[in-house]
Amino acid sequence: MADWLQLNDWLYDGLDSALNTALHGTPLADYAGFMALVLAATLACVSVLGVFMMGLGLILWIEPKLWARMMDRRGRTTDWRSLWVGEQGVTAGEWWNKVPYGLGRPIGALNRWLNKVMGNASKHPSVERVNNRSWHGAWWALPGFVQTIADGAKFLTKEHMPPTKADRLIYEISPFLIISSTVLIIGFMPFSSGIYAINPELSVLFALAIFGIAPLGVFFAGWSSNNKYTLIGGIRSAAQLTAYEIPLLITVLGVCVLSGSFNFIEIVNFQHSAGAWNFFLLPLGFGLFIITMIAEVERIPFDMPEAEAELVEGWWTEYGGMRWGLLFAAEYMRVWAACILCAVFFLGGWSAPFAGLMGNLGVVGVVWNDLIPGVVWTMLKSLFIFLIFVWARASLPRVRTDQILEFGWRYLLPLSVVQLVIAVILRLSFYDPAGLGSGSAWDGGSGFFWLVPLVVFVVSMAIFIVYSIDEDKDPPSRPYHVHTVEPAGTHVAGSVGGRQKIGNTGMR
Amino acid sequence: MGMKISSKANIAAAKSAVEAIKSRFDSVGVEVSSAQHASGHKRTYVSIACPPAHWLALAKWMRFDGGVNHCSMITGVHHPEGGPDKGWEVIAHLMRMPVVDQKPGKALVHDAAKLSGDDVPMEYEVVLTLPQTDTPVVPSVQSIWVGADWNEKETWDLVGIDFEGHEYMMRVLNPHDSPQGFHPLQKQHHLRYHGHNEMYDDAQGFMRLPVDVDKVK
Amino acid sequence: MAQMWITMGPQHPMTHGLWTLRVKVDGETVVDTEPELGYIHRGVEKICEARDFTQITPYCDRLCYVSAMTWAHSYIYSAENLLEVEVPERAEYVRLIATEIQRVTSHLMWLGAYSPDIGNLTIFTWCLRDREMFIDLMQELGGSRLHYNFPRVGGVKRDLPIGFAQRCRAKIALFLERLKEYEMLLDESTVFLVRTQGVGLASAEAMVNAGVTGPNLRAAGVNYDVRWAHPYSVYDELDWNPSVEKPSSSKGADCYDRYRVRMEEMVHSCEMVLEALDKIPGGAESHYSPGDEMIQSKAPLRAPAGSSGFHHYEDCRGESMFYLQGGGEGRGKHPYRVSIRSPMFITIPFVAKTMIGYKIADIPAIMGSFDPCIGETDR
Amino acid sequence: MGESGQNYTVFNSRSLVEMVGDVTDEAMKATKLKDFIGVLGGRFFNWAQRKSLFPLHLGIKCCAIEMGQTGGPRYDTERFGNGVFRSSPRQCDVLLVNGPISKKFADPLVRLWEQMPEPKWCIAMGECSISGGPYFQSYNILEGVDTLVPVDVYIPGCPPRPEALIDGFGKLREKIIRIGVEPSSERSSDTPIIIGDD
Repeated sequence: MADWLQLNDWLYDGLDSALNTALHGTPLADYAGFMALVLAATLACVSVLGVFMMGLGLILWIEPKLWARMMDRRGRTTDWRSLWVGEQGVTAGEWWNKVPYGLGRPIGALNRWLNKVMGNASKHPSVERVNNRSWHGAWWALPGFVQTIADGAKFLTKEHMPPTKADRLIYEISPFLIISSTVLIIGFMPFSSGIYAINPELSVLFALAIFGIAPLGVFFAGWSSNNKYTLIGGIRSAAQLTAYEIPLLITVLGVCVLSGSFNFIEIVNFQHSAGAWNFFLLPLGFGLFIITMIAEVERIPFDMPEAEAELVEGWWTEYGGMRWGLLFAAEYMRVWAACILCAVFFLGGWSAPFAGLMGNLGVVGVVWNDLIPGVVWTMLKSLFIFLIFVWARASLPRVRTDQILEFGWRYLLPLSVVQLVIAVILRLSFYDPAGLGSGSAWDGGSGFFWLVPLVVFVVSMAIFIVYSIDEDKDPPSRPYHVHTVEPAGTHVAGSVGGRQKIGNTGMR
Repeated sequence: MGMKISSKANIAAAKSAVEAIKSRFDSVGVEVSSAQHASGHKRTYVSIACPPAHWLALAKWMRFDGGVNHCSMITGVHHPEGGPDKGWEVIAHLMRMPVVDQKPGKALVHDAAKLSGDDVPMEYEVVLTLPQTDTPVVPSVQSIWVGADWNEKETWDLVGIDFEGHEYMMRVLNPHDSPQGFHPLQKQHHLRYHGHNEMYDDAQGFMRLPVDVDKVK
Repeated sequence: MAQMWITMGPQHPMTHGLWTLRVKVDGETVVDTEPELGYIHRGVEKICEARDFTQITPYCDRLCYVSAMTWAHSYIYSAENLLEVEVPERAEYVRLIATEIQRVTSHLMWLGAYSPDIGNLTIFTWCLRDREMFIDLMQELGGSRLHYNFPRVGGVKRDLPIGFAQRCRAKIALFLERLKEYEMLLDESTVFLVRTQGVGLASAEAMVNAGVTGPNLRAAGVNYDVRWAHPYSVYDELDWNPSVEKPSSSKGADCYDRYRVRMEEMVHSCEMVLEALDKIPGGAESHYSPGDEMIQSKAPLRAPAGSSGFHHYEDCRGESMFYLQGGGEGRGKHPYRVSIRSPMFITIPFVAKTMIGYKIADIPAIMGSFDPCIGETDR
Repeated sequence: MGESGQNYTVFNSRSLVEMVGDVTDEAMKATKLKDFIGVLGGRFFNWAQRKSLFPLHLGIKCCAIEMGQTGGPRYDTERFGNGVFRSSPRQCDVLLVNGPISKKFADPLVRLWEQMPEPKWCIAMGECSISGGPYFQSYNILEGVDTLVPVDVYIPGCPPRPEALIDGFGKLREKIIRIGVEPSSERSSDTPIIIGDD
């Protein structure tokens, strides 16, 4: 599975030879190898973070735009041009004259040229306020992409207002607990066989362990903000994330059992060389992973911890300014990390889809399988998974907290154990190690290519459809999912005895 | 054609309701009559003038025997120049609604034309007049119709007519720390710029200004 | 377990408008509640005592700002009872068309505000999109988007504009298609059913005793509607019966029933408008100039002292009512006393008590299903 | 010499941070680097702030319905960056007052205004919030929000049409260009700075 873009190796070899030749003969010569290693590692980390942040910028644009389009709205149209177009013709005047040493003149010239070419003075209409409502910006100006940058930068200029009686130490620490653990996950996620920050033997264990730290920070944030809403939000978050951590880990265990290793790169290599993606071998696992990941990153329908309806903003009500900005970015980083994990586990990471079919198309096959680097495939698959996340957010309401926990413990946990058993059976009985190299490990010796994944996929789809058909035409009297301490409805509403005095509510 | 209670059924129902109340309460000075709306379909309704002392008895009878199960509204009116025996007025609007609890999966669909007897919906207007007094008091029907609960609170809050026997009487619309005797709908209070030009008539210092009020915006 | 009071304060995403719900919570379960109203109490009843009978209509528009047309008509029918005015047939039809379009708009605003309470924000924007269609229709009648000042004592301000019937039929046809989209997104989503079924049970008799009427009552299985119980306007000449929903539990209607009742009511209102456009005397295509005796009859300006008039009216949220006493200042041109019955002022304390026993996450689901409108509550 | 009555200075990390801060500030002022970064950075953060004005999720009366309609498909304010309605005042920049302010809501409104982080603005939307509107004679309504909170933009109308609300936000953006995004305590002169004219 040689992907031509081996970034890590290039970096190391290039720096190694450069430093050796440069430091040859100087006292530092024998340290050249070590310095090359350090420099290569940092550059690899920077490139991996760069790819991740580019993806993050993309999803922060795609989510609001796609959701707005589903809502029949135009969505964001702020584009680069708004930097020099100002407001409806009102601009900040010749502000560059204030830059010392006359260094502002080139900026002024650039501003004038940009306004002439595509700004106030040009024929390209910028986004007017009201009169051309239907116009939503030229495509090449990436309408809406810049909005996330504007939101992010705005948080920097906001005043930091911690609540007076908050537990200041934990109030300050918990956002960084969440943000740092989220950024740390990127270190273990490979984007291609040659692009990764670090590739330890058990990288899956590392990644999921770090993924589980953030709920602790969420609970601390909720508790320390000295606000009843955030307290309830924090407790809900703690309960929900523990309820969904276990099915998630068991599902991932199933994948690792099937692929035979705890290393991301080996899992992907196994999927490629064995000839079938885990999606086809463990469709139940794919479904479980998506559901538990939506719950892990607290998105609708598992949105209870920050349910705007009753908890104002949930656990981050008391955070404003840059702390809230970073928490907001951290939430989307966790979503993006979840999408990449899903792509790597189930959709065969950086291996091109339909490799076999496209392979025998001559030039197109060569471009498809070899010329397109693995990173592009990983990103495309992650974006596809992200569309599922946004689709779920746009169409489903929130599930109540006790129903989330009930669903997690009573349905997902047994299902994930069943999925683990399926993985073990597939690995032991149907897997043929001889065909590993030639991509025919799953054809069951009959030569019919990947017989097993096809059968597994068809069987599980059939089971799913059979279960989802609702036999009884008129449904029984509606199911009740309300389990309350005091049976609901027993309180005779409006009975005069009800206490209606203002009482101890601290009214003025 | 649509759902329609014939005016004949309406008049018959009103007459029977008036007879029932008259037979029970005539001796006690409760005048009952069936009046008619002035415009539209000219529906007849039962109009009762009841001395405040008998209001509780009348209410209990109407609720449990007359089938009047809905208290629509209780209004208080202040008549400073209404002569010695008409200082305050409490008007209660009640309704008889053919509503019964339903079993799950069942719905009671009335056919307007075939309704008869006590099932015909009927409007009641009970007028209680109080003499000129500084402390108007009327017995409370909170325990009979739950709907009357917040109506009475609002009437005391805005007009100042007290309801004896009303639990947890509190201000519901005006701020909780309005001055003690301040009931705005009494006629001695005027609208601003209508014979009363003071900006706000209470100096409780509601207007706590924010800390950055002097800063440049 | 420690119980604590939570103040869901005046500014809170759950409360549509400004009011406070103090909730005593034991863990996630609601133990006791206390509503606190009066945050936008404007003293409309006091101001109306210094206004003429025609000047009061704009104040009644601004009572419940989501269904301005129904509230203005509720006042006008009471004023006509006070001033003893006959209303021409065509004016009654125009009024019916205006109020039923407003009822659909009000229910759309309810659905748009209710679905974000449960978590689905897409429906909010869909409802606003379809609400714009009906706002355009009423803008043709009343002139502005939200408050129309359309009815007059004795008739209506102006007749249906030319081409109104054709536009109205087209928009209603499109809306009935879009209603299927809403039902696809809500009724077929198990999460919505799980959040609304069996939640917020209120039985029919308890509701009537507590003064709750309208769609909330019809959800409990009885088709009681003021439009046929105390008939006014021309509802009895249209082939119409109120939407009623079979209650899902012996303890009464739950949030899902109230949702179903309002969805049906929207369809019934649309059909009523289409039928009224066909049956309107003088034809929907003709247009009479304002003040024409076909759409407005002469009305006296003054009411004698001691005269009174009241009228029960079916508002989108329940039974609204105005009680007027004549003979105020200006030799009777102003009313002596205006008393307004707001259905939600009575319903909110009742709903606050029905929440006891449910979870915190059910509070917005239950309160939102009763469609609170705080403008009319605080008057 | 530290606190009064002490003849020794307490040396801790905070004073170190402040001392280093002052030294670098002086150095940058001397080499005019502070102006260079200040002007460029000022313009960028000014652009960022005015392109993402989060209004508070506060619905008082009828103008709130028009505010909702403005967020709808036909008038979509999210196109201009102010479509995100946050419910917590900590995360908002604009207090959009859209209804009459009664005495009961006076104190909560002031508390909301104080809870908002500093570069904050207030828009009075509709007649009721500008001057009490049709209820100016009422015993319970304050005549305008500016009796309580300093208001930046007034949007007349009862209720103002969605185009007027969008234009109101536009006026606020023009004002932000002029007066900048520094917190009001740092704004030196009380006359708004007209950049480029001097």
